[in-house]
Amino acid sequence: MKWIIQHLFAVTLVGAASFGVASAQEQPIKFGLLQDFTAVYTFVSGEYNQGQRDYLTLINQEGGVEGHKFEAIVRDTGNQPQRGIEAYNRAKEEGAILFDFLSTPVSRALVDSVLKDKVVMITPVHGRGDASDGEVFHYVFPTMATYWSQATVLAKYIEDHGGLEGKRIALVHIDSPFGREPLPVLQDLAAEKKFELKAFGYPSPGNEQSAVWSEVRRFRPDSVLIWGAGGGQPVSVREAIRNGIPAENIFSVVWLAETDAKNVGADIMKGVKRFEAVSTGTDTPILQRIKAKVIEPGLGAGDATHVGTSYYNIGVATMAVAVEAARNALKSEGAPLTGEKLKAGFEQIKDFSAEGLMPAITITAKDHQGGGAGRVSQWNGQAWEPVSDWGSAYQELVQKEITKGSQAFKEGK
Amino acid sequence: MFYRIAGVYHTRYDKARALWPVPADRWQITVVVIFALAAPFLLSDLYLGSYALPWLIWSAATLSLTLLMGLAGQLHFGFAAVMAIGAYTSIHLARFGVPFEFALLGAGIASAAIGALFGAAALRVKGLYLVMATLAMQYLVDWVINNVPAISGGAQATLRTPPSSFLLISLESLEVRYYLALAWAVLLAIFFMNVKRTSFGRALVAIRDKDFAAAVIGIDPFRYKLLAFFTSSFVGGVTGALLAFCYYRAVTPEQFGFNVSIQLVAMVLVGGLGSIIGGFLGAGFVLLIPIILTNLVSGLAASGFLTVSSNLLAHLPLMIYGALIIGFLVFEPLGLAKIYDNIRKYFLVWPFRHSRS
Amino acid sequence: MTGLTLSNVEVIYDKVFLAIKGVSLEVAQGDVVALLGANGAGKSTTLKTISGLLGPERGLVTRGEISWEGKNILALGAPERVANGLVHVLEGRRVFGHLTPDENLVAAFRTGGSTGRLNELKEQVYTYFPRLKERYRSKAGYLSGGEQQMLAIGRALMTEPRLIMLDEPSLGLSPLLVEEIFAIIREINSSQGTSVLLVEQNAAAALEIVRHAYLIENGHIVMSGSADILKQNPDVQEFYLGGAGKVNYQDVKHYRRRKRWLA
Amino acid sequence: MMTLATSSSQPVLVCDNVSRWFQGVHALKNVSVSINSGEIFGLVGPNGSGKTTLVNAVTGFYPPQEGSIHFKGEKINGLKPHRIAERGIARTFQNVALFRGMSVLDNILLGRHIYMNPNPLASLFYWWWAKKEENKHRHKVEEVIDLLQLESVRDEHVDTIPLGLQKRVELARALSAEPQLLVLDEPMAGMNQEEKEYMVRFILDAQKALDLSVLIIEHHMDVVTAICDRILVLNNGSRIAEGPALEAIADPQVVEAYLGKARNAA
Amino acid sequence: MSYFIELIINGALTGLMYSLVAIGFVLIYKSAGVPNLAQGAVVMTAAYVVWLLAALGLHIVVAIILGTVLMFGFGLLTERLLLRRMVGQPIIMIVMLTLGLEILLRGIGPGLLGAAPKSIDLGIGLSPIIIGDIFINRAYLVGGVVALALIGAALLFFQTRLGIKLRAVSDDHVSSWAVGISVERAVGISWGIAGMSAVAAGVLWGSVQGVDWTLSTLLFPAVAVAILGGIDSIWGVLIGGLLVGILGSVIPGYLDAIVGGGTRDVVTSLIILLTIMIRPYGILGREDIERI
Repeated sequence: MKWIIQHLFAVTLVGAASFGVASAQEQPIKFGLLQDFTAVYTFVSGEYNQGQRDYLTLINQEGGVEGHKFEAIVRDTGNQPQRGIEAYNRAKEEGAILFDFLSTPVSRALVDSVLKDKVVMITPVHGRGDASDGEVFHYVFPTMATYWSQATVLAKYIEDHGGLEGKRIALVHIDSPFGREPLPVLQDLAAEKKFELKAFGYPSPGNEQSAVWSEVRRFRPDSVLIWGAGGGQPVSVREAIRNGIPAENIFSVVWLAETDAKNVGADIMKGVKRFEAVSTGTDTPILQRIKAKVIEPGLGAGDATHVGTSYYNIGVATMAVAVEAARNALKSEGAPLTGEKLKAGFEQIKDFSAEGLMPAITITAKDHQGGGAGRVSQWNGQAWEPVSDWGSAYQELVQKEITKGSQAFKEGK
Repeated sequence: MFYRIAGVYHTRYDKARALWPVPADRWQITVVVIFALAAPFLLSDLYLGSYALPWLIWSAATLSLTLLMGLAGQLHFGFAAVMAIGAYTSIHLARFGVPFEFALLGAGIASAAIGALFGAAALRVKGLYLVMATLAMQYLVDWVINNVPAISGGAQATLRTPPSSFLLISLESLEVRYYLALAWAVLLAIFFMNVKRTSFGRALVAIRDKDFAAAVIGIDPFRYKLLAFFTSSFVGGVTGALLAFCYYRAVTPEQFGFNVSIQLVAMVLVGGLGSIIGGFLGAGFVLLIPIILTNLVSGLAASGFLTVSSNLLAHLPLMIYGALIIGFLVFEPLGLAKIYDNIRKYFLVWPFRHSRS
Repeated sequence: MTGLTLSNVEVIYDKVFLAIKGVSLEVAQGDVVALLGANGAGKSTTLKTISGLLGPERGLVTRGEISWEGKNILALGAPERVANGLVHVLEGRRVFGHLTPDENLVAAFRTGGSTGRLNELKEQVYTYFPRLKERYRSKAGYLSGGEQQMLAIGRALMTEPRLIMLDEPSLGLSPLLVEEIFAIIREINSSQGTSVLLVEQNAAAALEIVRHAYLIENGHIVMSGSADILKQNPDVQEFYLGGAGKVNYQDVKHYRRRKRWLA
Repeated sequence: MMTLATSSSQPVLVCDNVSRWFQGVHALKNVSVSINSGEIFGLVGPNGSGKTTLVNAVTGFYPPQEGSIHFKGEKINGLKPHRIAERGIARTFQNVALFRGMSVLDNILLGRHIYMNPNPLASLFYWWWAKKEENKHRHKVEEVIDLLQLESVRDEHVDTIPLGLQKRVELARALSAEPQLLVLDEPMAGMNQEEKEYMVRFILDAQKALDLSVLIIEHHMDVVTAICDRILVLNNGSRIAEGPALEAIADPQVVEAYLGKARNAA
Repeated sequence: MSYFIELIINGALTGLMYSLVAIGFVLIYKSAGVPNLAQGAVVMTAAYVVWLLAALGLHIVVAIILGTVLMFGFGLLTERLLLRRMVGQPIIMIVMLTLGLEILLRGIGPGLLGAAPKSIDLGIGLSPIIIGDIFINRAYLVGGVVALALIGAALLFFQTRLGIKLRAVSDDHVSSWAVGISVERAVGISWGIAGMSAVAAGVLWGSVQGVDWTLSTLLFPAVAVAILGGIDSIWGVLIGGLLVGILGSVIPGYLDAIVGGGTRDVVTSLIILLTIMIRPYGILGREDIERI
């Protein structure tokens, strides 16, 4: 009775934060997964976050890392910097040492705070490309291929399968900083490899793109890169196919998943390719263990059918990297963990592939991206099938952009 | 009993027009001001930085907007764009090396100039059409910011505030920023109260109530509508700059998006159109309720009171928030200020039940 | 058969402002009754209470009873009261400005009524107000004040009322038009047997056509009786009819004796 | 200001051949009228005869498309309403046009607008700037409140007071602008005898105390004949009679178009 | 040249697709005087409802019919529970209420049914209709035809006795009550009809882009359509839709390459702005009759 009253009291005091903490004897390692579940990123955040939490549950089920358990602090920020800041400050006060916002505006708003507060922010597959420069962005870790690296991996694939020179490549993108992000790298590449690049922007959120595609068709591209997210992606694929562009020639940024295929029509989308940073499906050992130890006992954080989807697996991989960093940190720096120690742990990650879930990454104090590797996979009607090996491409071009961006950031100080 | 208005006599015109003619109100204000001044010593950094500080700045923004919507009756659904202009102007000026004080002034002027352009629509239409026109303008401003890298700050579209100081005091510490925001909010509140009791405010209200009758007593609707837009955009611009320098410490387009405009209108309405105390209450409500709800819902879920899917969990605050706004409009359209006023009136005439106004 | 009876009705606006304080009145079937009084005395509120239109103005009946043809109608909504034969012609000629006069009439006809009956009623209205027929194509908002008043009355007739309540039909109309409209009201009463409850400022004109009248001041009924008796009352004469003879406006005093409504 | 007028029967307002169309409707046809200083001038006619249109032409709402209007020798047609107000014409409206969100006092204070210098900075620095001005004009306004006996409702909200008082407040607002020409559009519409008498008293008082010229639209013929020096009768937008009140209403055309058989029914 | 023609044709069809959303907005405005800024969210809700019914195993046609009935009920309910209480409030309050409703719906739909995009399959082929060098979008063609049918039905409806009553209600609530029109029912019916039209919009748009919260952003072009055409004019929905669609297709078709960005929404905003500045009541809307 007293317990209930105490807890109710705590709730009404909005001290909801301090909840449940009192009962834990040992402080777990806390990760702040403060993401946008209700606005722009809903297409990914549900499955992504589910994967993250399931992986942490798995680790905890397996006894944690050297006896340390993990706890996820999950809050919705609604993609608003405002709420992101509050959630960040609160989670920080609760002791979180790693943050994943999965929202460009919130991440942007908090870059400075993270650097100042010396806690880790991971921006897997979505964050600003120049944050790969670990010497400027000490505490920011993209940990996976940034959009720049994704563009180069896709370009490399095109080059390997028919060459780039003299070809016409269309970049059809959502008209936002995210959509325009691959442009500089692709332009550099176009100059170097002598292909014709043309960018076509459609207004956000992209549910109507017909005029753009009439134009794209007349450009007669050999390949089309579609650079959007959420509802705009299936529209792009449909419009491309409708305008006579063979599915095989359509390449997408990482944000094209099973739901989109279902949306376009599983058969129609057959042949479309995308970049992937993490393999899909449940064949990998980690996913098998999640199924056995988390999903079957009913500890999963959401709908079991999501296990193994593209976004779910990306979520798993992000946490795999983070836990690996924590393991390194505990080993070399000792408990209790802090943001600084965790950073050191990240920078010790070497050839880590999460048991085959992702390409082997090596993070150094200089390179926080971890190599920028990925691969191209193709929709075969039921699933995504890899059509290339893990690897990175033209990292020197990417590096040029990284340096340019991080220099500008430095000067902004 | 609680408000002793019997025995309060005014022997001079300006006494009768004083801000708080009733002593009990003066006491309340004094207590609130003391609390506000002592806040940095009472609150933890989390509450000071993530609650009190943004609350003050958003209150200032709400007051700026309610000057326009409440007093002058000009609906504005693009006020975030006005604030964005202030924020971007100030940050570019500051990065250029202009002292912060002047950057603030510049922010106000730039916002006022462009804000007055918004007002041009108000000279043609009112009501719903003005809502639509300002919405469209918000969109245009957003588009320009997003598509001109020189404004938005290049590919990443993020501009960080350079280290600055106000009247030689560095803005690095949270307390200083809090006091700056407090000073601005208080200044705006006083300004607003003075506007309400002077000819300027009366002219604005006159135009809101009946523009033709205003014209016939010599008020130029054209001039005063523009002046209303100008003034409110000026203070809105400064508030935008303060938001950037004191709170976000960086500017990105999303901070001033379309939904922020909607939130501002919600703040004005939930607080109560044209009310000062409503400005503070409304800003607090709209700003803090979603945050509190999010924490509350996840707190409940974490302790096992609420067993629902995480997806629903995330959307629950959104639903409650929407329902709360609806509830307010349906049950107390005059907002929090009216609720406060009702309570005050109840005590004013206590122990009697009815008053006439 | 009994017509309309109000007993001891009390109305509060906005939960605080007591607008009428215990009004009782009666309109017998086929009768023509006037409710006279100064501005703000509660005349319009009384009518709105009867027709059920207090809601939009945040008014609430807090006490009393309204019975119509033997039935308490307080619980009914405005449209139900119209269906029961009570209709209210609002002050200020509020016609549907964007509809044509013809559509105005159609709009007021009850849902589900036969087309034959509709045309019959329309014809009847056009007989009373031939001017409306002439202008049946233009928008009602562009009609003159007098025509709008006629349309408002005609529209009310489309509901086949047994009691028609008119709020200030003479407001802002020229003497000639006032006369015309009052004549029609009288005719509607005599030819169709429709009861009439008339709210008027223009006491002199109203007392000419009604049989009974009530005087309302400050939310109280202060006097009632037949039109003839009221016309003779010295207070009524002084305060509502402008004295027995003509007033010399140049010499009107600033201070006046208090009224003593002791009839 | 008050020394200016009085000087015999010099015309204050001269309308010369004023015409106005509304979407093809010829609402005002070549109406000429001149109002002398210190005079109470009545404007009479059936509904839709163009009375309000004429007043709207004078006060600048619907400037005439033809003809000219001169006030104190200066051409005012084409000026915006607020400019005309600044030149000394004040008016009231048929349906009371008070500012409902304000108290009686604030409404009347607004009448002083043309003499004040409202600006946001003055408001900001209230204690050093606006306060002095506010109090100065407050004195003036209190005089008008006194004249029209509005002391008891001074602090009430305008929409809570009876219509009769509202009309008086509107008159007070017009008077506090110290106009030379006061335009009253049906000041007694919807009033009972008692209120009518009050209103007449106040109009006459104000006219004498402030030495005004008055242009009044009114349907109550008893009032018109009692207080107006001269009247103009309009019908269908054109003039059908003009002259001293009793003479003009005796005109058979006026009887036919306007008064009907019961002459003084109202 | 064929590029130009293709832009016009596809633009016109897109515009009609917008009209599908706009017609609900206009219907509610016309009868209740309420600018329903939640109409986008209502369209989203309708799409979720139909998706849910189809996911439960109903044939898509049955799902649409049942969904239409449900959305009619939803419209009635919205009026009953919310708008009825707002009668007589200033427009800003009502606008805000609809925005609150928008937030609520955006929470409920994705919250209960999942935020990831869902698909609705209408069985409309993806291959375009090809005339010479011009490709016409088959799904939009269907949408355009449905839009035309709805507009026609609405036009007929407003000539009926019930329709006239609805128009009377849009003019003046109090006098409508005074002559025995049940304003509540009339407004409720118009919300119901708007809910039904949302099914058409939601299903067609949902089949094109998938069902998720972004459907609610269709409000913006729909408002442009309504404003340009005249906010209370059914014919205006047709003309406004065609114009917004064509301008929003042709201008970006040539301008985007020059500016280097998606200008369609800029065009849409400018349409709203210019309409309001030049002719606030739109091409066919009624000019408010107001006298001093």
